[in-house]
Parts: sequence; C-alpha cells; structure tokens
Amino acid sequence: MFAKFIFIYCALLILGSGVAAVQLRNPVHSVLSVLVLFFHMAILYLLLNAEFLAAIQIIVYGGGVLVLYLFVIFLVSLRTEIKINRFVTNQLPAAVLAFLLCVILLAVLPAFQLGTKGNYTADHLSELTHTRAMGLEMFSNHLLSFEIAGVILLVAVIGGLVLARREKKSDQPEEPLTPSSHCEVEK
Amino acid sequence: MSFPILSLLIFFPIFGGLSLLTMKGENVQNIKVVALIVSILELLFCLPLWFGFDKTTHQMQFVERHNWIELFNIQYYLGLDGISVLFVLLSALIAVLCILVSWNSIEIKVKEFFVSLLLLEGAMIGVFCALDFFLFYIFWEAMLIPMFLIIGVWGGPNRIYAAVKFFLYTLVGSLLMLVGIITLYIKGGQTFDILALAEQSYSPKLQLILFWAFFAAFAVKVPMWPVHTWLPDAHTEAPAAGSVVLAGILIKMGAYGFLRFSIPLFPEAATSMMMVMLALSLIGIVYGGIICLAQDDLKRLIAYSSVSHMGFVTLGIFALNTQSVEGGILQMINHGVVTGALFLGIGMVYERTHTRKIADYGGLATNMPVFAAFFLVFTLASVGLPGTNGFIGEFLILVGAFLTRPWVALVAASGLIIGAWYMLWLYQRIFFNPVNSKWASIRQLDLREIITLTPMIILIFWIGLYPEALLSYMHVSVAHLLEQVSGSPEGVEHGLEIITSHGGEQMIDKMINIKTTH
Amino acid sequence: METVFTLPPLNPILPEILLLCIGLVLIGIDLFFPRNRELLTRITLLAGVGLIAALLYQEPASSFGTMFVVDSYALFFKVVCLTGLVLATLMSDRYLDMEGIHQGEYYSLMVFSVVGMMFMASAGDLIVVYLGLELMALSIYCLVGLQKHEHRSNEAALKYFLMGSFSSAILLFGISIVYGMTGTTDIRGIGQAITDMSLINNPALMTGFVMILAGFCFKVAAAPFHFWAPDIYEGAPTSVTAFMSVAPKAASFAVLGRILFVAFPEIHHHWDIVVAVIALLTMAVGNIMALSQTSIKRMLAYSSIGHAGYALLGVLPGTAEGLSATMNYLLIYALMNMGAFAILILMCDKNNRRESLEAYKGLAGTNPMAAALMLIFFFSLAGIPPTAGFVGKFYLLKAALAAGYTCTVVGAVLLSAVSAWFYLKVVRYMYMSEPGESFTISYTPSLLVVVWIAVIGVVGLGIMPGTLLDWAASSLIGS
Amino acid sequence: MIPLSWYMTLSVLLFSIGVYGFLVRRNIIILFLCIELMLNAVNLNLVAMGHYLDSLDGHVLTLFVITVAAAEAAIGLGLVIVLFRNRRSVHVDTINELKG
Amino acid sequence: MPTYLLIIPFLPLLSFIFTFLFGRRLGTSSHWVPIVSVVISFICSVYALTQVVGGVRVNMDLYTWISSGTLSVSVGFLLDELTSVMLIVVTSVSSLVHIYSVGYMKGEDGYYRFFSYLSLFTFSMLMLVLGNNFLQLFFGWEAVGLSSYLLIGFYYEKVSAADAGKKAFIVNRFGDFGFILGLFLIYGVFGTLHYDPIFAGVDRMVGSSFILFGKSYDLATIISMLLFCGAIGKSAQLPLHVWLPDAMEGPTPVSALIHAATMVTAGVFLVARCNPIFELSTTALSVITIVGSVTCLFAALIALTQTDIKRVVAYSTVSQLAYMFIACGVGAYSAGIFHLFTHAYFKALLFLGCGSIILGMHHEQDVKYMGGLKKYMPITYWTFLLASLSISGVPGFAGFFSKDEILAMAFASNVPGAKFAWLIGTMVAGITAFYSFRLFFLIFHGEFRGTEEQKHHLRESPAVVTVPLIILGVGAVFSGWVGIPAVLGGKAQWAHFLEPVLGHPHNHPSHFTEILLMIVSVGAGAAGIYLAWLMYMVRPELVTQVRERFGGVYRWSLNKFYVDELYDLTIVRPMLGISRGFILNLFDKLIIEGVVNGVPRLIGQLSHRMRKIQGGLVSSYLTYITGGLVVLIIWMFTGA
Repeated sequence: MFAKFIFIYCALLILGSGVAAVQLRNPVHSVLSVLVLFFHMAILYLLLNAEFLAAIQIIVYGGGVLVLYLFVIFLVSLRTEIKINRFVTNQLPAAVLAFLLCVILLAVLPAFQLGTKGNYTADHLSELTHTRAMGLEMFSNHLLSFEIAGVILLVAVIGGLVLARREKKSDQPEEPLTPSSHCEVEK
Repeated sequence: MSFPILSLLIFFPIFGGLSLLTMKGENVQNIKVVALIVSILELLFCLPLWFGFDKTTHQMQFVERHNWIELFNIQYYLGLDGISVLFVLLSALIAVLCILVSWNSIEIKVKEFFVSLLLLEGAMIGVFCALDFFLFYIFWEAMLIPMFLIIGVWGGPNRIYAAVKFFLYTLVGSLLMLVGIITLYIKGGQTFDILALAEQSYSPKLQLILFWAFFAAFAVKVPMWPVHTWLPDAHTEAPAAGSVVLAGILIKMGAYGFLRFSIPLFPEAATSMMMVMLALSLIGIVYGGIICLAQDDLKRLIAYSSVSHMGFVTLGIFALNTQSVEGGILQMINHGVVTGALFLGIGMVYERTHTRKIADYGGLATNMPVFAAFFLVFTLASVGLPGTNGFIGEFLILVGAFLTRPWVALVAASGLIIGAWYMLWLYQRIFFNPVNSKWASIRQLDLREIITLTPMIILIFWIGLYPEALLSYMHVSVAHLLEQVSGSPEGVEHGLEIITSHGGEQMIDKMINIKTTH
Repeated sequence: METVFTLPPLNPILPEILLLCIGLVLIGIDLFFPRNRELLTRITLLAGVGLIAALLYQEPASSFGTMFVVDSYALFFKVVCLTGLVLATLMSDRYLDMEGIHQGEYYSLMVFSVVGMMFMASAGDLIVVYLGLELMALSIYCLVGLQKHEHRSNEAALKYFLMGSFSSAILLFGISIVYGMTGTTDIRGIGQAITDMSLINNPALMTGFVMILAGFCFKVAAAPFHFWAPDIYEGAPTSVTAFMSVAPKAASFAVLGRILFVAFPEIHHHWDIVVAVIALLTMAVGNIMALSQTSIKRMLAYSSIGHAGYALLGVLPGTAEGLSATMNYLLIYALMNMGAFAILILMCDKNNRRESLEAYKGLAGTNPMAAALMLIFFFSLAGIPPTAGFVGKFYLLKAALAAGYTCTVVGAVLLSAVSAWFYLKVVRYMYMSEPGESFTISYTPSLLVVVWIAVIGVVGLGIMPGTLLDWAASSLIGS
Repeated sequence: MIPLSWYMTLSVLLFSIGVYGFLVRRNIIILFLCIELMLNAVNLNLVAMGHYLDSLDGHVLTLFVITVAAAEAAIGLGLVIVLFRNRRSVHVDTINELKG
Repeated sequence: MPTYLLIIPFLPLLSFIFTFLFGRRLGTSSHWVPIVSVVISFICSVYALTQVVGGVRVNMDLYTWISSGTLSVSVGFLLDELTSVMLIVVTSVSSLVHIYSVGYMKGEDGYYRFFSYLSLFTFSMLMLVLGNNFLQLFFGWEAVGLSSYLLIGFYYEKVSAADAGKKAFIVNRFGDFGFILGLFLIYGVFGTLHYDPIFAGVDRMVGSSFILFGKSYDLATIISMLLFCGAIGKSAQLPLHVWLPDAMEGPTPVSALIHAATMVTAGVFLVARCNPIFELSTTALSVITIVGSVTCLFAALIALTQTDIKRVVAYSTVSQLAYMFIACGVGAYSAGIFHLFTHAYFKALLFLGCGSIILGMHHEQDVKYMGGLKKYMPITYWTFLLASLSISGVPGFAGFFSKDEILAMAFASNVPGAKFAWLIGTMVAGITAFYSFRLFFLIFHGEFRGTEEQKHHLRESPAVVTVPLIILGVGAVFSGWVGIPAVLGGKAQWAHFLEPVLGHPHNHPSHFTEILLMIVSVGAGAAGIYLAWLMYMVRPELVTQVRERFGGVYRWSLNKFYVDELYDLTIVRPMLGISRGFILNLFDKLIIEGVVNGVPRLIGQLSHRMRKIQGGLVSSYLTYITGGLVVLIIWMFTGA
C-alpha cells in the first residue's frame, strides 16, 4: 500500500515534470523540471530494488548529463525562445499523433504477458545486493557489451573533441588549401 | 566438341568493338576501316551456318553448352534451328551495311559510334543464338544500351526524347517478361533451358499469365498496336544506321520471341489467345497503314509502315499454320531487308538534303536516277509486288490466315491496298512530280552507296523468285513448332468452313483440313 | 562468495579487437604525427584489406555466451562493411584535401563505426545490437558533421543525430517490450520463447516487434522512415556519404535479417506483408523522388533509398534464398554505388563541387573515360544486363517470386523502370548534351583504384556472378 | 505489490510526452531533453520488467542506455555548439537548408 | 521444256535487264536489243502457235517457286490454244509498238528507260498468259501493273502523269484484293493453285457453299466473283474503270500496247481461262454480263463528248472490253477472246494513229485544235479510217465479225441479263460508230483549228511510225477473217480452235436470227456513222443544238458522270481525313501518346509534389515517421 502510494506520488510528479519540461518556455526551467523527473525516477528504481541504477541515475543523469545541458544552454545563451513561439508549426498533428501513439501503446498493454522468469529472484538479489549482482552480470555475461560501451564513450570523447574544438583556420575558410598550407597551419 | 562458331559470332564483334576503343579517336578513317573489316569478317564467319546447317532436323544445331551460374542452373547454352539461323545471317549482313551507310554521315564521336554498332551486333546475334532464358535476357537487355546511345547521341533534333522513350518503353516490357521468366523457372523445374521448359506442361491459368507477361516484352518490341508509339519516334530520330538496325533486326526480336518462347512454351494460351492476337495484328495492319497516309515525315512514314508490316508478321505467327508461320518468319526477313533498305536509302538522301519532310522533295528521279531505281525496287518490295520478297511473305501469311480464319485474311488483305497507296504516294512525292530546284545539283550515289544497296536488291529478288532458298531452312522447325502448339505439324484446325450439301461422302480434298457437315 | 571471472575465448572477436586497436593507433598517429594523413590512409587501408583477407579465413564460432556469433552470415556482412571502409578511405584522401577537412580523427571515427558495424553483424543479443548500433551511429554523426564550416554539414549532422536518437528510443522501447514478454534479450532465445509461450498472435509482441522493425527500417532508410537519408546524404562530405550509403546499410540489414529470421520467424506471416508494403513504398519514394532532383548527390541518396527497397525484397519471403539474395545485392550495390561516388568525387575540384546534374552535361566529350565509367555504374544501378546490378536484382526477384510474392515483384519491376528513367537522365546529360564548361578531371591513383575495382566488380560480377552467388548462398545463418 | 502494468503505463505516458515534445519544440536542447524523457521511459520499463522477471538483463541494458545517453549528450551538444557557432541559432525549424 | 517457250518470255526479260542497266550508255541506240528480242519472241510465238495447231499442248514446271506445307506453287508454263492466241496478240502488238516507239519517242529523255519498261511489260504480260497456275498469273498480273505504273508515269515530272500512274496501281489493287482472296479460296478448296488439277476437279464445287460470318455463300459464285473482281480492276470495268482514262498520261505507244491491246485484256483472259469455274455459277455469269453491259454503255456515253483524242479512244477501250465481258458472261468465251484479238489490232491502230497525230501536232491532244489533217498525214488518215471502220463494225472488217459474234451469242444466251446485254450492245454499236467517226471527222476533216505554228510543222510521221500503222491496218481489216461465222460461209475456225479450252457456247442462235441480228447491229453502226457525218461534216450547228437540248446529259457525260469526284468524296478524302484527323491526331497522338507520355508526366508531377513533403524540417520528418509507426502498429495490432 505504502509502495503504491509512493508509486502514485512519483508517477504524478514524473508526468507533471515531464509535461512541464515539454511545455515550459525557458529551457533552463525545462532542464530543472527534468532534474525533478530524474530524481523521482530514481525513487521508482529504488522501489524496484535497483539501488545501483538509482544511484547511477542520479549521478550520471542528474550530476552529469543535465549539468552538461545547462552549460550548453548558458553557452549558447539564447533566451530568444522565451520571447518567441516555442513550438514549431505542426503542433496539432504532432499532438494528435503523440496521443494516438499513447493510446495504442496503452491499448496493447492488456495483451502483455510476462516472459520466463530468470534466476535473480528478489531474495537472491537482496542477498547479493544489487550492485554486486550488476557487477557479476556485467563482467560475466555482459562483458562484451560493457567493452563496447567503453568504446562508445571513447567515440563520444573523440567526437565531442572534434566537434567542439575551435580550429584556428575557422576564421579564414576561404584560404586556398594546398598541402603546403597544411604544414603552416601546424606551426 | 566442335568449333564454337556461335560464340565466335557473338563475341567477335564485341571484342572488335572493344578493341576499337583503344584506338586513337582522331584517326577516323582507320576506325571506320577496322570496323568494316570486323563486320565483314563476321559475315564471312557466318558462312558455315549457311552451308553447314542441316535442314532435315528441328534439333538445335551448332550447340554450345556450358555451365555458367550453377546456383541457378543457368547455362551458357547456344544453338540455332531453322527459325533463328536466318536472323543471325541477316544481322551480320545488316551490320556491314550499317557501317557502310554511316561512313560519312557520322561526324561526331565516330569511334564511339562504331563501337556501339559492333556491340549491338554481338548482342543481337546473341539474342538469336541463346537457348538459355537468362542468357537470352542478358543479350535482350544489353542491346538497349548501345541502341539508346545510337539514337540519343547521333540522332536528330528530338533524339533525346526518342531515345528515352525507346529505352523506357522496351524496358517496361522486358521487365515484365523478366518476372515471367523467373516464374517460369520456378514452375518449370528450376531450369532456364528453353527446350526443357518447352517440354513441361503448365496449367492453363499460369500459361495465360505468362503469355501476357511475355507479350508485354515482345509486343512492345514488334511493335504491336497499341504499344507501337515508340517506334515512329525512335526511327525518326535515329541516324540511318540506327534506323536500319532497328527496322532490320531489333523489331524482329519481338516476333522471334513469340515464335521461340510464347508459342512453344504456352501452347494452350497461344491458341486460346489466338483471336486476340489476330485482332491486334489486324488493327496494327490497318491502323499503321492508314496513319501512313497522314505522315509528312519520310522516316515516320516508313516507321508506321513497319507497324503495318509487322502486323502481318504477327498475324502470320498467330494464325498458327504452316503457311502463315513460315510466311511470318519469311516476312520478318523480308521486312528487315526491305525496310532496312528503305532506311539505308533515306539515310543516303538525308545525308545530302538534311530534311526529312516529304514536301521538301520532288522530282528526285531526274537528278538521282540510280537512286530512284533502287528506291523503286524497295518501294515495290514493300508494297508486296510479286517477284519481290515482300509478296512471298504476305502471300503465305494471308493464305495461312485465310485457312485459319477467312475473315482475318479479308481484313488483312485491305492492308495491301493501303500499303500500295501510301508507298506509291511517298515515292511519287519524292521522286516524281516537278523537280525541286533545291536539289538540282544533288550528288549521285557513289560506289560505296551502290555497294551498300546492292545486296538488298539481290536479296529482294532472290527471295522473291526463289524463296525456297530460305523456306527450306524453316520447314522442319516450323512443323515441329506447330506440332508443339497444336499437336499437328500442320498447325491449328482450319477455320475455313465449306459445306457440301449433297452426297454422304466428304467431297473436298482430304489434304486440306476442312470441316464437312451434311 | 568468490566469483571467478573467466575470459571468454577472444579468437572470434580478434578482428574487431584488431580494428579497434587500429582505430586507437590512428588517434595516436594523429596526435603524434599530426597532419600526416598519408600514414593514416595507409594504415586504414592496410587494416581494411588485411581484415578482409583474415575474415575470409575465419572459422565460425561464438563467444561471450551467445552474445557474439561468428557465422558466415556475419562474416559476409563484415566483408561488405570493410569493403565500404576500404573504398571510402581510398576516396577520402583527395576529397578531404579539397574540402579542407583536416581532422585526423576522420579515419579513426570511420574505423570505430566499422567496429560497431562488425559487432552488429555478429551480435547474438539485442543489447549488443543496440550498443553496436550506437557505436556506429555516434561515429557517423561526427563524421557527417566534420565539415564544421559548412552549414550543410552541420545541419545534416544535427538532423541525423536528432532523428537517429529518436529512432533508437523507439527501437529501445520495442526491445523493452520484447524483453518483458520473452524474458531474454538473446536473439535466439526470443525466437525460442515466442514458440514456447505461443506469442505468435499477441498484439503486444507485435507492437514491440514493429517498433524494433521501425528502428531498423530507419537505419536502412526504408520508407516511411527514410526522411533523414536525402538530407543527410546531401549534407555530409561526399566520401562519408559514399561510406554511409554502403556500410551502415549493410550492417543494419545484417541485424534486420538476423532478428527477423532468428527471433521472429514464427510470425513471418504477420510481417511479410508489412515488409512488402515497406519495400514497395521505399522503392516508390526513392525512385520517384529521384526523378526531380537536380543535384546528383541527392539523386544518389534517393537512389540509395530505392535500393534499400530492393534489398528488402529479399528479406520479405523469409527464406534462406531471399536473405542470400539481399546479401548478394548489398555487396553488388556497395561496388556500384562506390564507383558512382568515386566519379562524383573525381568531378570535384577546389573551386567547384560539380554536384549538380548540369555539371555532367557533355561529360562524354570532355572526359570520356569518366563518362563511360559512370555509364556502366548507372546502368548497373538501373539493373540493366550485363552488369552486376542486374544479377543482384534478378536474384532478389527470383527469391521473392519463388515465395509467391508476385504482385510485389511486379510493382518492384515497374518501379525499377522508373529508376532507369533517372539514371538515364544522367547518361543523357553526359552523352547527349553539349558540354557547359570544359574541364579535365585529374585522376589520382587511389581514386583510380576505387573506380577500377568497382568497374571490374560490376562487369565481372555481371558476367561471372557464380562465385559471389555461391558465397552468399552458403553464408546463411547457422550454416 | 505494484502491478507491472502501472509501471508500463507510466512508461508509455512518459514516452508519449517525450515524443510529443520532440515533435513540437523548436529549441534543439529541449529536443535533447525529450530524448532523455523517452529513454527514461524505456529505462523504467526495462527496470520494472527486469524486476518482475527476476532477471538482470533489463537492468544491465538500462545501465548501457544511460551510458549511451551520456555519450549522445556529449556528441549532440558538440553538434549544437558547432551549429550555434555557424548560425547563431539553435532553432530546429531554422535548419532546413537541405530539402527537396 | 521447249526452248522456244523459254525464249518467249525470258528474252524480253533479258532485254529489260540489259537495257535498264546499260541503256544509258547506249543512248539513242538502246532500242535495238528490245526490238530484236521482242521480234524473236514473236517469231517463237508464231512457232508456238503452229505447234499448238499441230496438237501440241505443253504444261511444264520450271521450278518450285513457293512451297510451304501442302502449298506448292511452281513457275511453269502452259501452252494451249488460248495461250498461243494471247502470245500472238502480245508479241505482235508489242513488236509493232516497239518499232513505232523508235519514232515516237525519239529525243525523249529516258529513251532507254522507255524501251526497258516496254520489255519489262512484254515479259510480264507473257508470264501472265503463259503461267500454268494462278499464282504465276498473279505474278504477271501485278508485274504488268508495275510496268503500266512506270509507263504511265513515264513523264514523272508532270504531276498528272505521276498521279495517274499511282491511281492505276492503287485502283488495280482494289481489284487484286478480291482476286487474291479468290486465290485463297481456291487454294482452300482445291489445295493447289495449278490450273489443271483445279479445272479437272471443279465439279466438286457443285452444291458446296462457303460459310463466312455464319452466312453461307455458293462456293462457285463467290470464287467467280472474287476472280471477277480482279478482272474488273485490270480491265477497267465499272466501278474500277477510273484509272484507264487517266492512264492516257503515258506516252501513246504505251496506251496502244498496254491500255488497249494487251494488259487491259488480261481480265478477259482471266475469265476465259477460268471458264470452268464461272460456268458453275449462273449468278456470276449474270453479274459479269450486267457489269459488262452497263460499262459498255457508260463508257460509250462518256466517249461521246470527250475532246482529248486519247481519252475518247480510252473510253472506247473500256466500252470494247465490256463487250468482251458480255461475251464471257453469256458463256461465249471464244467470242470474247475473238473480240480481244481483233480489238487488239484495231484499237492499237487507233492509238498509234492518235500517236502519229499527236506527234504531228507537237503533243497537242485536244481535238478542238485539230481538223483537216487528212492532207498532211495521209497514211495516218487511211489507217485511222480502217480502224474506225473496224471498230464501228462495218461488215468485212475485223470488228464486225467479233462484235457480231458476241451480240449473237448474247441474244441466244439464257443467262439472266443476256438479252439486256444484247440490247445495250447493239445500241452501243451505234454509239461507238458515232463517236469513232466524230473523232475521225473532227481530226481529219474540216478546217485546221490549231495555231499557225502547229500548222507549219504539220507533216506525216516517219516511216518507222507509219509502217507499224500499215501493218496494224492489215490486222484491223483481216484479223477478223480467222473467225468468219458459218452463217457467212466461214468455218468458224476460231471457235473450233479454242474449243478445247473454252468449250462450246451455251446456245447458238439460228442462222436466220444471226443474220437478223447482224443487220440490226450493222444498221446501228451505219446510223452512227451517218449521224456523225451529219453532225460534224454537214451541219455542224447541230452539235450545239444537241448540246443545248441535252445539256444535263452532256454535262454528265463530259464530266465522266462525276465518278472520279464521287470516289474522291467517298473514299479518298474520308480516308485521308480519317487518317489525319481521327487516327493520327485523335487516336495516336491524343489517346495512345497521351497515355504513353501521360504516365511519365504524372510520375514526374508526383515527384515534384513529393519533394514538398521532404521540406527540410526535422519536426515534420519525425511527424511522418511517427505517423508511419502508428499506422504500422495499428496494422499489426489489428492483424494479430
């Protein structure tokens, strides 16, 4: 019962902050409401006995990703959206479609039936602790995925670097690009 | 394993063409000479076909058979029978003439032109030799590329439209045929071997569907009414050699396709669709003829006349008896020779006048008497004057059609009247009537041009006076074909109804298969 | 409780690891020998060619449980992707110079994306699929946006990023549903579970499936999920476009094939018609819209959409034959499309990209060789014999017909006539128009190599397709 | 015990909100946020299912999704910055140079 | 195969080939080869005749021409009584015309061409008559048509000449249309096209009928009618007579040879040759008789008013040919052939006489500008007179015997319409005499009405022209004597000679009736001559009076009963109109091309429209994508 109450509370807040994030004029406000959403999501994870994920949710999402967003918002420092229409023109069809999608997905839910159970029963999990269980899984069964995720992060780093790096040449793109000029640029 | 003569015939011009590519483009004269030599050698290589052909069997001859793509059971399978052998010869001949007629009229990208022409020749011969459906289709489609270029690069003012129209029109048809071919492969025991496929039997419904799928490709190529409209454009815009190849060989392939594929593979569909095909042919004959009367353009007129003449060919083929089918095949050759010759002639005169409008001509017989004489013979052959090849073909077709369905011959024979009308009118407007002073100093035919036209004259009279020379090649094969389609080497049951009202006996000669009622 | 982690056998995954290392080496070289692009090119090429050779001799195996499967199916796609890498690398050198893209990371990103693709091809688990996909996608987002001073490149990258993320979200949602209903993310396990739990007609499963399908249709640019493709292909640097139109597509088809054939074969009767409609729609959109394009790059983008539609024809029947037809087609498509793009790059010079159709007017007069080669590539793309394009299409049509999809095939065939129309348009411009400007193409050795590989491939496979066909046919899943 | 369907319903709703936002907002950064909403919806689904299935695969996938989301954020924001440098705008409806 | 039989047709052929290829170099001496060869042909023909008289009958195949299935047609020769007569007619007239042409065509452009064409014609005509099967007949039939086409259009730079040639060919094609269908039917029934087996087996047609479109037609009738169709075309009978008068655009020797003596009689030859078939159908015979009679009168009426001398003769030819058809129609084939024989000479003479006049008048053909030529051209005058007397049926002249034979047979015949034919024939005998002498008087008597310059140049033609005239004059008088009827003390050798081929006439009139009929027809002729003399010699004002009195009839006659105009209005124009307006513009360009070009255009427009969808906005793209997804989910949902 208590759990249900918490769920309902979280659900309402998640939906509310979700709608707020989508609707608010100021991007900063949106980011903040998403932050609220993430926190309540973490609560739900706790409710589902996924402590490790709850922590990650707060650390990575709340602490990392959203902060990055905020940085960028401030970096591009565009507050124009506060003044002008924050929506693109096809609002109505988009709303209808999103609604339809929602309705259809809800409509199929009753047909949902749970698959074969695995061996991480609640007892087993609480005995192991979630973090340890995750570690075990990650480094045994999902080792490959873990490695790929590492490469993805590497690519993200490289990509972010490449994209965000301001090139010296950027101010004179018209300069003829001969091999000799490459060398000069390097110096 | 005998000498692979057919492979030689197919690939000699192709390699000849490719080796032309390596020559320097500036040295135009050398290129022409080499192309000519290649084509003449090709013609000489054909001689063994003519002399070595065994006329007493319907079996494929000069067969070459190798596995090619084993996964699909596709074979490199070549062979000739009495139906196809003549077309190979004709192709080789026409190629030589095309090179001759293009000698001076092609002024830009000379090298590429002759390359295209030789590639085209190889592909055309391939089409007639192929006994594997896949191989056939490859050659069939591969022809499109050089032909597209020939029309589009060296053609007249509206050439691009014509070239694209030609390409897409035929492509749509061919693609539908491709679907048919694959379906046939699937239903016919996973083989592309035409002869093996012909021995299978298919359900009537499937036959009908496939028949129409093949019809799409062949009818466009022939061209049968109402899918003929690419032809006038293509003919009109193509350079002389292009028109000649188009008229001489390319559009024969449609009719050849009917003979080689549609009829033996789908006999029931062919017989049940006979009336439809005959009706379309009749429309083609009359429609193509009448429309010629309204043409102001020399080449367009001949193009539409091709529609009419090819109507005769398909009429003959689908009348499905010995005379009509043999006539149809012969008429294909004839039309190739005659219309090819007409286009050669038009090419020569166009080279001098640069106009295709009939109204711009007149009285040319005074200034170009030799040419007028040549053209007269072509005209008369086109009209079907006895003694020329045109007559033999049309006569046999009509006899056959008459035996199958008398009224069909009745309608078709009206094509003879219209044919005479537009051809003679054309001849009059070009060669007769008061001399147009513009052409007072027009150049006579030179030796090269006379040499180009002479073989056609010889063929016209040779076939006209001794058609047996060609007919003898096809007798056995046609009988075999008809046996496949109707169970009798005579073809389908005659539709000529004669009633004898007296006596209990059958009064009419048994030789002719006539219904007798009392 | 002590847990002992044992390292699974690394042999099967060795090519990926090697490639990854090459990627890292490339970064290193870029750091320590900056601007020495030739070295980067050579190493990438060496890696690509070496790995292709290595893959041809790799034994089927699996590792990491069932997460990573090396079967000949996977190997085939890996070869296609690596071929894309090699050819694109060969093309890049000159193009990057011309466009002034100086990032040495270009090659490493390309290599990383190929690593992602190889993981996708071998993935036996949806998690690996997802991660491979993202590795590939993220690298390519960067590659597309590499021309930072170019508005179009920025725009393309951002659009690709936005739509790509959106589609991954949809894919993930689908995965989550399927996971919930089957209790596993293992592809083979899903198939097993569907049978065991008789989920064949379950709407919820269908929904999950459709969302996964949509995710991959997005990646292969199948209608109606194709919208990103034209814009991104046009905006991306041409060498990247060439790469994108070949390698990621192949990898996505690899996954699509594996998922459809291993995880969802039981519900084939549900998805075949969907795939048929998608395939037809894709062909229609690609071929019809290509007609009115004025930029050849964009035209090729639409053509690539159209070709995705054809490739889907092989997936449609759910037969081994069909799948091998698709595989075969993708390799052939890689060759002919790369050839066409190589000509596109050859046409560029520093002052003029010559991406408009107008630039091709009279090419046969000014640069006959380039025109002739383009002619061959375009006729092959149009599927005219005796080119490889025809053989590929033929196999596809045959496979679809054999399974009885006659109407779809007829539609496909008619639309292929439409495609011939716009390919002809270029041929027409090259051969039948007067040249607008006279310029001479300067051929660089690396581009010549690309072009000749492509030509030999296109004509050779057109005439002698036997080996390839046998290879594709024998590379089926599980064999 | 909370039924799984509750979680799923919430997930669907959140997902739809994300989709809606993605379709209608102009600001690219907000679009990124909407992606995060959609991914969170998926995550919720996965975690809940993992929980009810007694399986950790869902949880592991969630972890990777979060990782990828972070990586995406890095690259996406890099792209935004490049775009902003070039155009001084982060409105999604102003980037429509490529079309047709 | 007897050599002489080969020489007869093939020597002219060789002469044609030789002259056509090398004539240009020979120039003015290019006539030698054709003349010599045709004369040799003539000699051989005479030899052939003697052989036939001696009882020889040759039917031999040269080689198989066409063979296909059961169809096998040879090139082969049949020499029998009918053939031998035709050979004589053809080669003799041809020889004379060849010789005559040396003078007539002197100095013309294309001199060699003319002679080569003449040789070609001779060859074709000989092939026609010599053939032993229908297809070879058809070969010759068409080949003479070709020669006719070429010779009519000899002055091809004249539009009217070129038109006339074309018209002749096309109108003939209408006839051939029926002819060839007849051949098909014959082949369908008999399985062969060779004369002998067909004529031996005609009995099997008795009582048989042919079904077309569910209707049944008597086999013999329909075959006969179809063959007759061809004959109508070639022999210029109603309604296909229109080409012959126009054919006068050709040089006059051509008119004499082709359009009077030989080619146009091919129709008669055909009917005569096929008499076993025609005999089976009274209907067909009746139709022939009636068509013949109507044409006979019709052409004679037109001839009354024409002023172009060649046209008068041309219409008279049509009319005389009609006599021959009447003969065939009433079953008196030998009488028809007899008239063919005599007509060949007197009509050729008339034409050649005209030619001589035209030569003298410097190519003036209108009788209005002639008159009083008697004193300038005496030989022409006298020979022309002989011919006119002969055609008018003056007793003793050739025309008298043949025409009276026909009239007698017509009178006696039971074929429906025969009596009518006799009536018309007798009437036309008078009309013929009238217009012949009208022409004669207008040309040779009275005052010269041409220009002074013409008058200055008027002189008799050279010997090369006049000698043939004289020879033909002999023919015009004596050719009839080979068939003097019994009633006049003759032995009717002609009929006896041809009997093996042409059989007996149905009925013979009694001698009394025959005499009576002769008197009537000679009376009619005499009246005609008298009337002509009266109107054109004695009281010229009568002409205008009559003209005013019968204004309507006169106009119709002058304008040839507006048949050309009728055809122009009902066939030519509608055809051209349909061709351009309906088939080309509406059907081909609008409908078929509309579809052919419309579909691509539609696709092109679709393409442009669809580009709008690809508007560049990510949001809209995603909307479409989501839309697609929703649709897919709904679809799968409902499907599952």
